[in-house]
Amino acid sequence: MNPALTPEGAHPLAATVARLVWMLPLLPLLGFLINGTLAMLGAAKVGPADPSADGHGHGHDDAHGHGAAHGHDAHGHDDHGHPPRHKFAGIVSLVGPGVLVAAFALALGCFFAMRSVEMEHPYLVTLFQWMPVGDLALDATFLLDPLSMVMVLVITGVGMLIHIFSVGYMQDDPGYPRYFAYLNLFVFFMLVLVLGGSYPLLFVGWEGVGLCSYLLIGFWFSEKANADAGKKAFIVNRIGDFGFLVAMFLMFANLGSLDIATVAEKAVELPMGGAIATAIALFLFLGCTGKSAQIPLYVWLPDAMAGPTPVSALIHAATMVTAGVYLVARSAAVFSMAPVAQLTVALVGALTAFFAATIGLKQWDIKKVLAYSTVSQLGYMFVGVGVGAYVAGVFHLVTHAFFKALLFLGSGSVIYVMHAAYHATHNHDDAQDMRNMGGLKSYMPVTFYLMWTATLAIAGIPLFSGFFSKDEILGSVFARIHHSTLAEATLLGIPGSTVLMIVYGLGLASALMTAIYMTRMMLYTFHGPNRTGEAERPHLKEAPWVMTGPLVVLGLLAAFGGWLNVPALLGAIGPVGGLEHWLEPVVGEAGLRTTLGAAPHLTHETEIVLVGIAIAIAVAGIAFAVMRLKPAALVPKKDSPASEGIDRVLENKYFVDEGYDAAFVQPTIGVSRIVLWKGIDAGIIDGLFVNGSALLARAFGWMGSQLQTGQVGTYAWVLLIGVITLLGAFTFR
Amino acid sequence: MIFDLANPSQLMQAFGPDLLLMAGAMALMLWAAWRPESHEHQRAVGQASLVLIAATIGLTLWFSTRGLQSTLGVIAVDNFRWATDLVCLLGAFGAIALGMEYNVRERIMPAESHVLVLFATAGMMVLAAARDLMLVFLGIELMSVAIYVLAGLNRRSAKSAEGSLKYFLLGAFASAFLLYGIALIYGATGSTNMVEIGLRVVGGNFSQHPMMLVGTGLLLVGFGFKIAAAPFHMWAPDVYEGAPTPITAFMATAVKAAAFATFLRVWIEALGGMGDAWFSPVWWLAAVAMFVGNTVALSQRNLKRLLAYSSIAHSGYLLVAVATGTLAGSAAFLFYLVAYTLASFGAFAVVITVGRAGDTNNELVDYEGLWQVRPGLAIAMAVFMLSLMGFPIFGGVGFFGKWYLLMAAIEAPRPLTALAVVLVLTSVVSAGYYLNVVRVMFMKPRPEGAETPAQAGALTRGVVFVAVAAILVLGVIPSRAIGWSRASVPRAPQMQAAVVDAPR
Amino acid sequence: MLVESLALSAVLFTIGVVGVLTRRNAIIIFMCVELMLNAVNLTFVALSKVYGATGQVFVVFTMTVAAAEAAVGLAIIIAIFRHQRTVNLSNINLLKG
Amino acid sequence: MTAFLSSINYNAWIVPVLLLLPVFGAAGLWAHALMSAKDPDDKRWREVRLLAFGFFLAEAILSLGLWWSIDPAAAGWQAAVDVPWIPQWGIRFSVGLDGISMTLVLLTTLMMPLAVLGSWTSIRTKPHAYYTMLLLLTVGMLGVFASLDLVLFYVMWEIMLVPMYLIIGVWGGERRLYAAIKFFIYTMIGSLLMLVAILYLGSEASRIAGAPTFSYDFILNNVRLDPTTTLWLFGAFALAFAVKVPMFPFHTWLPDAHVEAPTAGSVILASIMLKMGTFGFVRFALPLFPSAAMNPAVRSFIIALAVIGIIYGALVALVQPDFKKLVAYSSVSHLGFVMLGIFALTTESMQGALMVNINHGVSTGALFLLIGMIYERRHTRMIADYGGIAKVVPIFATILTIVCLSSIGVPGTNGFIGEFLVLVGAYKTQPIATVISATAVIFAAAYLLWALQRIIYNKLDKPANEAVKDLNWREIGLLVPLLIAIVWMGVYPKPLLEKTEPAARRLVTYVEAQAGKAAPATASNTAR
Repeated sequence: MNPALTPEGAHPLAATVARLVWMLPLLPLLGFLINGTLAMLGAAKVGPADPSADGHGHGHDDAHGHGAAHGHDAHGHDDHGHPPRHKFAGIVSLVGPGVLVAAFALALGCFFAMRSVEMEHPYLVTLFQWMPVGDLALDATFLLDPLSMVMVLVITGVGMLIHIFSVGYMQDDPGYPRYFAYLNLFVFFMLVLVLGGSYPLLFVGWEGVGLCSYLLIGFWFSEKANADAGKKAFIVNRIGDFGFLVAMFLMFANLGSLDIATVAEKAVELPMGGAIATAIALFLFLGCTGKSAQIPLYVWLPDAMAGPTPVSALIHAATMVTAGVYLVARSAAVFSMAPVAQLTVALVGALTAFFAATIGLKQWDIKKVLAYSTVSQLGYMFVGVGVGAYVAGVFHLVTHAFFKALLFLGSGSVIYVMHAAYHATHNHDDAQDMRNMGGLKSYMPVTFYLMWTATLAIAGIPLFSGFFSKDEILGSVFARIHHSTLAEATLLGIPGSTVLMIVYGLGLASALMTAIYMTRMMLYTFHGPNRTGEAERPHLKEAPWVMTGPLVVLGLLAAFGGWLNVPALLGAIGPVGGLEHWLEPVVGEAGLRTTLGAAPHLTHETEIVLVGIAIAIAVAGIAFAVMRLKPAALVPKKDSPASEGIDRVLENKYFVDEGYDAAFVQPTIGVSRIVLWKGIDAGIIDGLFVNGSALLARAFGWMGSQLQTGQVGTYAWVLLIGVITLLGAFTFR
Repeated sequence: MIFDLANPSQLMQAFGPDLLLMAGAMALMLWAAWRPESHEHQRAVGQASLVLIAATIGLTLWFSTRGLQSTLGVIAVDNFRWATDLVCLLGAFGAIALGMEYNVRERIMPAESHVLVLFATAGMMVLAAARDLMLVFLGIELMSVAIYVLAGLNRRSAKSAEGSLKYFLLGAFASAFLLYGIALIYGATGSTNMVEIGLRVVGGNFSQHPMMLVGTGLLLVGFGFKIAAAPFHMWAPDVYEGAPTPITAFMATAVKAAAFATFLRVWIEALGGMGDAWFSPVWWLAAVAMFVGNTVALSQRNLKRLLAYSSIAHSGYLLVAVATGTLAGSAAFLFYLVAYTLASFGAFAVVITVGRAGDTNNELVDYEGLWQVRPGLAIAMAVFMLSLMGFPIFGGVGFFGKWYLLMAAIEAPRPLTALAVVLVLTSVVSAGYYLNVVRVMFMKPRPEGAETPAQAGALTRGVVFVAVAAILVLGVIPSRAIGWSRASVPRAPQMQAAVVDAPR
Repeated sequence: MLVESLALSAVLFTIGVVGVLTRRNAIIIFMCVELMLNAVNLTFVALSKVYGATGQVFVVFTMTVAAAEAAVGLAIIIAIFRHQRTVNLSNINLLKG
Repeated sequence: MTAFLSSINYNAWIVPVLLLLPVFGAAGLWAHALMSAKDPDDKRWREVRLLAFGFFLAEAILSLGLWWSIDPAAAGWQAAVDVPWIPQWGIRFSVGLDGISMTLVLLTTLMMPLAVLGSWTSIRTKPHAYYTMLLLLTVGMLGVFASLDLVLFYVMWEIMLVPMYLIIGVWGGERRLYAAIKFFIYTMIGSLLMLVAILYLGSEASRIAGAPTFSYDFILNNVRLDPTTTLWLFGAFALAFAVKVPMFPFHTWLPDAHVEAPTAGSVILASIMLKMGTFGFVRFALPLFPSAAMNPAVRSFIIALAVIGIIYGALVALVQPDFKKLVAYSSVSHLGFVMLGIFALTTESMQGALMVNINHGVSTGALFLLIGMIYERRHTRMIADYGGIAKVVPIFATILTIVCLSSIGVPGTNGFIGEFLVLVGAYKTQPIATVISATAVIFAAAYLLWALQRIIYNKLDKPANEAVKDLNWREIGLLVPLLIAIVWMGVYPKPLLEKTEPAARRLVTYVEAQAGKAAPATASNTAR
């Protein structure tokens, strides 16, 4: 860390509770350690001293029972009767959410401390020297500034709610402590990610959350599909991480440091729009496309729904997947020096938003709908941070965390209930397919209302949180079509302003589709007749309070989260631009650079028109869905015919997975096996050179021994040939 | 003391150890023939021979410590001679020691067998001493004629007879070349004395003299045959296989040592000035011997044959020392010779132990799983193999032998770096068969029903033990042996001044 | 005269070599070797005209050695004949490879 | 601690003692073998493994003091002992350590007892010989790291071969005979050429010194040869080391040797013996021949091989059906990183390379131990024979997962630190190679996670796996130190980095300066 920049002891926050910022990640880590230990204690049965003495004995039924995991979401089909709760369930229920509560309280403390002091510089807390190597003086430093504060609040706040929800959702799972251990670990890494004071430390969190995501997606690992999904998530993320790594190499080689503050400081000295800044930004963005599921690396996120639903809510909606957005905002200085990269970010974001939304239109699995919705919304956020409207992007990140967490948890309760119903009747139908739902509003009214709140928020109905953030993003794009570095740059020969117009158009189109598919989901799930089954219907009832409680809190946030950053246009309803001011020290300068020093300016009229269009689109989408879709006509999954044409393409997600498999995965494996291993390794190197040279030596030996005929005549001849050769060598030198 | 070799009585004195051995051998010959053939008699003569050899060794050692010198004459009185004598005498001692027990097993009755070893040794000592080509020829023939007979010692064995015949016919054939070579050199230089030849070679322009060139070439053929360097090696595998194993060991070590010693002396003392002429032929001879010996050994399944090819390869290694043409090379040669003799003798002693009556059980398959039944024997054999391979510590002194050779090669005035590379690469090939022996002994299971080799006699065990101990001890502390080899390079009187390359 | 003698001995030597190479009977081969030795003896004798008695001394040695070799050689040939009932070398190849 | 160590004059005797103790150990085992010949096999076997473990433990405990007693910043050799061995040839028993070799010595002494514990119950045939071989192996390995005389180094280098040959060949798997001989001859080709090069260097040094010498320091400081010769000598050294590393395309002995060796053999091969190759580059090939090593063509060539090794190893690992073979190929990939780090020649990359060295020793060692444990239970290494065993062996599964993550290089584990430092440092001088190498992070995840999934996840669908017992206390106990090391080095690598930093920095500066001096043309390449 640059000591001149942050005289640590002198920082105003050092005197406040914020000096305990290092405890923020440590609390969940502690939770992980406790829960992890309990998980091991619960599952493990230490083997005999001499394992080879008796390898195939019996008497392992209890171990088997302990480890028994489940085939599908929530509860396994094979366990008949009510399974006993885990023996450590009590303490785990206390520790798991408890550390999050504590962390959230601490985060709030930090937040208020931060509000109470004037801070010009981020607050840096160095724990220890990490990698002091050569020119690379990396420390384990936490960086607390308004941006990370926002993230910390979201993570601990939403995280806390989801932890509490999980107590109910996972209560009967045999892997209960393991689940909370992973979840705590995730929060730890997520906090490291947002608090990391250097890119490598950020990367630690970045990969750490990926790891937890891997573990949680594959939480019910006995099902191959789940394990596959986890692995896919990790590997796809690694592709992105490769980009992140290269970006760090570029930073270190060209800027001489990997500290976030120093990089930001040095980046602005790079030539505007130069190759280095662009390369760094693009490689960083490659990292983001992995973590935040953007084209082309979005494919893992829908599969990630294999994990328990609260996990989907926490990791694959509210926090981890938004890390990419955070990274772009965090690296605002770099991005602002590379308009081409910014355009790329915005365009990719817009395309993703559009593309995912189309797929979302035709999904039947309730979680898949939400997954594609998440991908789509993440695209929105990238549009925001891409065009340099960092506040808008982060704003959408926050509101999205609220409403999407709510949607996922709501769907979680639905699945929980559905599952409980199917479980009670030993039915093996799909508890997540909307075709098996319908009419649930009467059985779970709380969930029903809360989810509608979130749906309206995501659709962009005015005064709900999503409306504000989405509108701000679209407005920002529009504002930058003229008079910004972006408009002046060109991307692949297309003028920046044109690109921005395309982005804007795509944004509007996605907004429309968002409204449609969300309404569709709501209609099919909660409205119309119930299709669950006669026997199951009596078992449908609202989830317990420990699950609905967090939903209520999230519902409030989803509804009123927009007040965080009220646009000037609606100044009447609350304080204008709260988040904007809050984040100004972090991203303000970079944002201004994109807009050429002036605040983005739209005339009042234009703004009203834009807002009007947005509202119209949201309403139109909902109306279209309500009118066109007939929940009553739907039949349960097992009776549904296979879809055709464009429906089939959409339902199968454009066959992108299959395409990737055919284009990358299978060729890699095939080439590795046939060409590299069998061909080069076994064939050429081993066969030809290694064994070949051994064979050659043997062949010479064999020839020599064949010459050894046992006939004296031969020997004399050979001798004479030797004589002649020698004499020749002597006389004809 | 400086012997005046022109004075017959001093000449006799300078010949002391040789004369002792010859006289003793003749006496023993009479005694051996005196009694009817029996094992007891054979043993008694063997014991007497051992005593005689021990006495000769003592005398030689005594001579070697007296700092003797001589005037120019037919024989040399220098440490190189004593060192070679000692190697040959030790070889003879070992051969007789092994032979006494082997002969009982193979029912070889004639007590003369030991005496023939003594005669052969006498020839070797003549070779070691020879400073006149006439004595070289005489020594070689004295040695060879005895060996021809020894090779065919086992009258029950057709193989033994065949080996003997082959050795005899080809040996005589090669002797003729050697003799012709001597004649031509005599014709070119007018002398058969090495030192005189050497002086004339240095003085005159002989490197273009056709008679001299052909003579040198034929000399090389003759020596090449005796040391079994490819392509003059063809006899060796057959004879080694056919001959009684103790005699094979004797041939592989002592015969080779003596032939090499005189070869080296001729090359340094007489033909040192012909370096331009013989350098590349010797180079190639060394390379071919290493290559042929090591590759053909790969396809051998009989231990005796395998060791025969190994000895051909070792001739190649030793030829590297000859090719250096330096005194450092001679020191390296002696050192290597000791290392090689120990390992080779030990290996043959193991072959004798594992072998069974009728000279059978010598195939590689008979060694399978030896470790499980006779661990000590297997470990000893492994040490010999690794030593022959030139492996440090576990192969003991074998490594330092190679090391010395390589050092001499690299530091030669005409650097033999390429030959050194050939040496190490062919050593790699040699690992293919040496390690194969180790592998067979240690890693293969003992075949069902395979008989456990019987405990060998005390003498054989003694040979194995001494060889292992010497190899391992010298492999860790070789300094003393290095010192001896350096002090034992050939030193002709007139060369004292000409010595430019002090051996390291 | 010297040159002619040397040439003659060279020719004799070559004849001996050719004999060794072409014949299959052990005794004849041995005779050819003897011829080679004697050819060399001729060289020595011729050379001793130039260099003095050394060559002649050498010839005496050579002849002695040849005699010894003959004695041993014939014994060996008899030994092999006992086993193989032939002295034709084409049939004597137990040892090979 | 430092004061205590100096009060017992620790540095003066520790290295010879470490080298001699295993020899005494071997003698002790031999004595036991003779004395207990009449006892029942089972009793002998129990006694001998305890005895051997005692020696390894003593070795480990004795060596621990090195951590404090070696001052990494000091310029000269630490714990140096120098006595004549073969005076005529100027060969000396000259040993000493610096920060780099100290860490490797500790790695060796600490891994050995674990390796023994790992094969605690699996070796029952000829246990005396087995443990004797392990002890002798230790001498060679420690000797290689400590030698300061080229001949001593060579001797130590070679004597490792025979014990390893026997360990693989006698106690190994089905194709052990082929694997053992392949291992031996492969290694020997390289090392014998190095022998010639050592001799050549020694003879030059002796000429300059006027007395025979093979002293590393003397050669380093005085021998300057013409470019062509330097290139040849470098080639000879590099080949020996490249085989050991193993670099593509000299790697094919490794999969066979790893697969066929018994657990301890695989562990030692992976953890320690491969490090000798990279150590050789760091200690010998680079500083002795800086101009050759930094010759643009040579350097590019080696870096290209390293990069190929990284990617190739990873890709081939991807398709291995045998888990041990998979790990073997992953070693090729990891060691490629080390080579890249060394030849990129920046302080960061060099430090990273040394770090990867240690990391690989810990992680891959742990992997082989784990494979050995499960092999002992199920007698198969085929990935396809497992599946879903996390249910029945949760401890095993947890530890395997952590170790795999370390091997993948997930941040928070040691693997990340090393790879990251290598790449971030190497980018400065070798950007393209670095970017290509960085893709290995993807493949590493792919091959290890895929294998992990097929072993511990998925359905428990093979009846034979249902009765598999979990790890016992001994196995847990021996793995825990490794897990601690994995996390400790990942979270707080500073102590370790500090130990090697001065030496690494000196090396980089020295090689750059020398290479620049020798061949001005290369200056532009190495200057940053």
